[in-house]
Amino acid sequence: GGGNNSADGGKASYAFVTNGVDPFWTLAESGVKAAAADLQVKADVLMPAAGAVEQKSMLEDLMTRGTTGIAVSPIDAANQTDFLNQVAEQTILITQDSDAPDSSRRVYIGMDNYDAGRECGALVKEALPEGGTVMILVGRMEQDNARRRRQGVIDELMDRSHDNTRFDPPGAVIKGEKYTILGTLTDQFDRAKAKANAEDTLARNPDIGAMVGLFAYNPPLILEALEQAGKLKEVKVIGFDEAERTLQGIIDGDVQGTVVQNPYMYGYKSIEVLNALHNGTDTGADADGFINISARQIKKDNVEEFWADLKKKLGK
Amino acid sequence: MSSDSPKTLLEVRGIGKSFPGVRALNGVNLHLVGGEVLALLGENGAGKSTLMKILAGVQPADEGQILMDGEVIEIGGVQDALDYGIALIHQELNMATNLSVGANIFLGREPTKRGLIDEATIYKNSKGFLKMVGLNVDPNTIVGDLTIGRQQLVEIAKALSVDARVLIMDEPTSSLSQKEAETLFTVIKDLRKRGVSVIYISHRLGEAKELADRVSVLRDGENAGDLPRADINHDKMVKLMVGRDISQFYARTIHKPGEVALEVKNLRTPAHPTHELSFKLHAGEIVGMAGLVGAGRTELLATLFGVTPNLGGKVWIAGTSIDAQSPQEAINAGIALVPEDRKQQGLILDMTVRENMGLASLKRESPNGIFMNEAREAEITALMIKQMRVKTPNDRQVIRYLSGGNQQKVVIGKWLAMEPKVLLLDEPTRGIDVGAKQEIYGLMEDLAKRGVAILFVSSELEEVMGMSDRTLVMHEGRITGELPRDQLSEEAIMQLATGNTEAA
Amino acid sequence: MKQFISKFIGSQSEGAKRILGIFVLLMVVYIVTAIINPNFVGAYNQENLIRRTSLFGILGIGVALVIITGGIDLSLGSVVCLVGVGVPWLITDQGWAPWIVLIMAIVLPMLIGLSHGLLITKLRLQPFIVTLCGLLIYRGVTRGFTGDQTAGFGNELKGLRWIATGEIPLFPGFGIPFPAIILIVIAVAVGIFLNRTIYGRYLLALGNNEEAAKFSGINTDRMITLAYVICSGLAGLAGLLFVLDLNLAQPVDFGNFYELYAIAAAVLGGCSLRGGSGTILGVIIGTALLRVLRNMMNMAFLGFQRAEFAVIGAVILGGVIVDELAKRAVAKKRAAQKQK
Amino acid sequence: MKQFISKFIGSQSEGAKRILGIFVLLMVVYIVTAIINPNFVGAYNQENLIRRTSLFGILGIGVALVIITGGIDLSLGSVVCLVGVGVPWLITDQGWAPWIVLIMAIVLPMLIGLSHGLLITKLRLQPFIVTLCGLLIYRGVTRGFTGDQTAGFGNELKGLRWIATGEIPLFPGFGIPFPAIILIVIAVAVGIFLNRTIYGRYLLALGNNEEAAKFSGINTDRMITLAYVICSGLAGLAGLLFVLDLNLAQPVDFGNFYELYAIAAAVLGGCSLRGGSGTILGVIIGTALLRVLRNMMNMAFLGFQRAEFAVIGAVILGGVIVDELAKRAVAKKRAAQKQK
Ligand SMILES: Nc1ncnc2c1ncn2[C@@H]1O[C@H](COP(=O)(O)OP(=O)(O)OP(=O)(O)O)[C@@H](O)[C@H]1O
Ligand SMILES: Nc1ncnc2c1ncn2[C@@H]1O[C@H](COP(=O)(O)OP(=O)(O)OP(=O)(O)O)[C@@H](O)[C@H]1O
Ligand SMILES: [Mg+2]
Ligand SMILES: [Mg+2]
Repeated sequence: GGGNNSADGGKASYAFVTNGVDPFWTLAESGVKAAAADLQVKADVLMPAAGAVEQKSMLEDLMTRGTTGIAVSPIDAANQTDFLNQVAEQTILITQDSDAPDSSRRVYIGMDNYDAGRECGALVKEALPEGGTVMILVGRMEQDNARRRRQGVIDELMDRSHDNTRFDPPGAVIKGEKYTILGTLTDQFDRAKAKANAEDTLARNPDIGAMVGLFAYNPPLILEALEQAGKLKEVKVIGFDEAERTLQGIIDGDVQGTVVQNPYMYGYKSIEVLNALHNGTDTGADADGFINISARQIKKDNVEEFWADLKKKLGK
Repeated sequence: MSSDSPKTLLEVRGIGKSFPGVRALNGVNLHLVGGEVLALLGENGAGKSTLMKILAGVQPADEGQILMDGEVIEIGGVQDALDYGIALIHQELNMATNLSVGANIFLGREPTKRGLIDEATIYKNSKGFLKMVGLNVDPNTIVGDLTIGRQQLVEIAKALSVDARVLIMDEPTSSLSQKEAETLFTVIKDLRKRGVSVIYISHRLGEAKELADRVSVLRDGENAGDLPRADINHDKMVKLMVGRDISQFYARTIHKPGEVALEVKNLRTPAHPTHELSFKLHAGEIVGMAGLVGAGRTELLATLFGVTPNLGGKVWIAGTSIDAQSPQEAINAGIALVPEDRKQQGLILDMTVRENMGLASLKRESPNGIFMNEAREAEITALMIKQMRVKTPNDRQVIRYLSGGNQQKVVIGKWLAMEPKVLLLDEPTRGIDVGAKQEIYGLMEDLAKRGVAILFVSSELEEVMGMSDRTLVMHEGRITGELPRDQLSEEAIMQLATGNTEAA
Repeated sequence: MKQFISKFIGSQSEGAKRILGIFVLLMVVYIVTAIINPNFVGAYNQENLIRRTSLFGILGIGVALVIITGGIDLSLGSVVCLVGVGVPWLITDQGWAPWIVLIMAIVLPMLIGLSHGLLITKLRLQPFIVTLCGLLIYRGVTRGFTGDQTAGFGNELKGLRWIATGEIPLFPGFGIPFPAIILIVIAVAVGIFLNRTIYGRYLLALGNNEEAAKFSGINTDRMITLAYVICSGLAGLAGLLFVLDLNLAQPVDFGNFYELYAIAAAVLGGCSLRGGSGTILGVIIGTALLRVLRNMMNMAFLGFQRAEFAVIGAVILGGVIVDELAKRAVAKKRAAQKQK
Repeated sequence: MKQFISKFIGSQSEGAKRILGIFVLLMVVYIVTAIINPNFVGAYNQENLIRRTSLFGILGIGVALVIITGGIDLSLGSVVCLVGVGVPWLITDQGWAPWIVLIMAIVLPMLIGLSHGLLITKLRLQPFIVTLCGLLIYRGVTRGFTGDQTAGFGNELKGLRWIATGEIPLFPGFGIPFPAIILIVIAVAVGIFLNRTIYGRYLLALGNNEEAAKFSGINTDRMITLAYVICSGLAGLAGLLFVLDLNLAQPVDFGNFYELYAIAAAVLGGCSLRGGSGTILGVIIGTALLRVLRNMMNMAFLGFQRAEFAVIGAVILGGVIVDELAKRAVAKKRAAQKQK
């Protein structure tokens, strides 16, 4: 019964609140569960399926339950700051994946999506050393991580300086010396639309050089479209995250590479840090309360090792 | 009538109206004097309702003028007509069935107190109007819970509540029995005394004789002539309407009843769960069923047809016991029902004449129980249209656009096409013109000759007396008596229908 | 008093009967959750529940009026988005004067409702199509003009935001959230409108039988249009309150699916999609049920997060089935008694 | 031939007239897009369009039957999810034999439809409520049993996947995608069912007036239930084809909103939500319009991605308005001619 979950059960109880439902968060969930087992604490993962409104209700409800500590990935930090401060008054609050720098959260665990985007851009350069046309495919553009990733890709391909506040409006074609970014297509998480976007790209620009899929499901659907059009390997694919099909694609040589974060560590670390804060021990964060868990490139040379490790974490 | 020359209140000049494929009205003239009851007659589809709808602001005319008190007026909508003091009781029931009786009576004209509806006044006044029409229900009753006959009385009460100068009644008595009709006549005569003019449409010609100061007849959308009070008699009216004489109205030959086709023993219906009904029907016999509104006749037929549950008792068709839980089972056992409420139960309004006509016999006519036999459907439809003289541009006309009486003909045709063993008819000639009535009587006669057992409910005493070999009379859920043909008389039926069993 | 209530919830005794079932269901869910987690009945949680019910209830009341006419409004969620995103965007990003923006937030949705009403009554387009296009257009437009940027007030306009976040202290630790006051005012006003004024009567009549209403001299087109105007207007108000409460609104999903919640609440609360019936109290109870169910999942069944939808669906379906069976049993018993 | 077509699209001449408008709109969108970007008419793009229309068209045909009865099915998208996620999950993750899973994928949705139909006809629950609960339950259950994991076939089952991805080569560079064959078979079968069999006639009749249909001896309950069974069954089939095509399905949003697309296609194609009318050809044209519009945005208006919804909504709304006005003008002209 859920009743045991309330704080008065004696054991500390933590909650890990995501910004949506995604396999990415399922990996984080394994990390949460592993940490809970290691530390002998209770930890629940909550995934709001309906955006900011639902995330707010979840946090409110968690405070009502009397949760010891919460690790949250704010959907929109700038405007949630007030509310997050309220939460922080009631319980131990840290942020993960996405930060709320102006709030009184104690620690932020994550990485910079802009940097990750640049890593991704670097993979495009490897795939198309002579330059070429590129289409970016992504679920939504209004999510902070999507915006930064995309900007990172663009800035890297345009050889611009490192400035994570820059923003190129989508829609316009961005022409650099070697690379041309044709546009950014969004699908609002509709998988059929995501594949249709890849197909329409091929129909529109039959000679396209590369397609970059910024959300976990984008690269597999790009591969599907290419396979059905008979254009695998002809059009380069650069991905994000660790969908199985993407990893298989790297092994088969259909995908140049992918940039992975470490959601498992987000989960694990979050619980570890919450527990440390609860017990008053050291969290290992820097002066700004930042714990960096950086992204990295997975390519043909390290994919097998990465995949094996992933399977282990998922308990497969 | 008063001695000084009567003043024309309402006049209609050269009205024309067309619908796709139909010229409904063509240069029609009509005038109405204050305090006059004008009977407007005509065959089904002659254009009576169309003309009245134009006067009531429901439809615009294509051409022509309407004058009130000698001045040309524009009737742009229902509200305009009401403002001129013209109120219409529609041929088809049009009630908000979710609202109470009182709310319906005052719909669109609710009295208010401090901006809110004055329910107390509505209640009080409704009671008065309901009493006038002889309907004894609480004004707070939801209209949907009333039977058709009672709803029609509510419609009448509603029209009375409009302080109208011209009251148009389009077949107000089609679902009423003699007793309620007589109450209505008293009301109409009373209105006339108060100077209200009434346009009265009916296919019951006797009513015109009783009520009208003058008769005006339409034929095929044109004026066919008028009859002054002194000249009003059945034959003249019929002649004007159909353009020929119709004699020998009820051509009945007495049948020798055959085997028992339907036997009912101790049947109980949900409306009167404590009353047990028993009777028999023989092959080749036509049995009439009389009674006042709400006597339970419709309920009885509905229960036999499997629409409402049978609470006990047994039913046999040709000696085989059946327990129909649905119309489908009843049909399979050989029972057909022409329902009373054609709009709700009889017709698919948005389907064509042909589709409606064929609906019940689709399965029977299908070569393999799956595919439709459209050729056969067309054939049957053509036959029925001809036999019953249905006025329709073609068999692909959407039935919503047929006149009320022609719709009724299609409902009947649909069941005749089925060739049942037992035919139940609930007010079959409701709204049907004299000519067509005769056709239908002829069809009933033919069917009886072929051995079909017919039970027909009718509120028109004349018809019951003319058509039945035997008459059953109901009162408040009981069969109060049975009259063989030679004992039939208006008095005898009315005695039984009002529950006076000793007198019979 | 009893009479007043019956007047308020609707003249039809049907109405009261329909509501009873859903009300019992609400109570059952309430009590079960309270037993599993006593914090559920705590002041803080109750305030949250009241606030959420109030915001969604406003949407439900609006769409109930449209449903009573026999129509439907699928554009609610997008109107919520338009206003919810538009207001902070205009004030914070574009620097418009708040009072102008607030007037627009009231007027624009009503114009939207007007256009729906006119297209439906004058051009006789199907309400489903018209408001579906509305759903697409208003969201698309919002996304277009904001460039898909999240909008919010940041730390500004705390005073204004109090309309949604404030409360009227009742006793220590518990107050009535201000949106509840707004909901009550609207509910009473619409309740009186629907059941005590002639226009409400017209609405009920035309929803049941548009022709009969027309024949009674009622300007049905105007009444139907009015229903759409009120519905969109209330959606705009709700959108405003939502964004004042949340302080952030994303064009892409703000208000997503809210039309479905609102319609579901109305239908649960006794509105028939065929038109002609519905009670305001029922809509509020229906809304409360949906909110309490979601809260229940967080409060009592945290381990079943993923099956949340399944649980809510099963509870509602189970509830209406039991309700129907109970009604039948009662009817049967009465019939049996009558026979004696 | 002409007669055959008229038989197939519906006996009511109304039907043909309704379809005409939407067909003209489809053609206009088609031609405009082709002019802006000639690649639009390329074989590859046309194949894609045909495939997408086929998949969504199957959903639309199913829901059209339900709409014809005067009902609605909101659970479509969740049935797509249940099958689309369930099939790869059982085969790939759980190692079940494909043939067992495929039989389940056909049978289970039909049982779901059966339960909807029985609840609606026997317990007289509102279709909206029943299928809304279905929407919640099937998605919730799918999310529950898969633990929200994405499911897919990886590199397996290429043979089976050919059903969705394969094509029948017509001439070099262009083939008929196999799903189109499936759609045509279904459309012809359902079209014949609806317009040439007595059961189709029953369905149309009861959708118009259930009581009168009952009085005509039609087992309306059985017919309504049948419509829900077919609808859910086709949704299951579509779910299967979707996942075979996409090769991945995520429980949380697979098939989201598809019920709305399907209903919209049906309504655009001439189905009235009041029941009793609808044509299969219309549904397919409606589906095609929605798919072509989305494709148009990518092919011709890449810069307006964000306003995509707004553009689609505006085109549809504009289309139906023009259609309506045109019809009126024609009617007026005819009436004028007649008077002479
Ligand atoms: N809306 C309509 N569309 C098409 N035709 C119509 C419409 N209304 C009436 N008609 C046709 O106009 C003619 C006159 O109909 P109307 O209803 O006035 O006849 P009526 O004299 O009242 O007949 P009844 O005695 O059967 O009621 C009929 O042929 C009918 O089919
Ligand atoms: N839905 C209902 N609810 C309550 N009482 C009903 C209902 N339907 C019928 N009754 C009652 O059952 C009785 C029989 O009605 P029924 O319609 O069978 O009578 P009828 O003789 O055919 O008269 P009518 O001409 O009005 O149809 C009446 O007393 C009526 O009030
Ligand atoms: Mg008439
Ligand atoms: Mg009767």
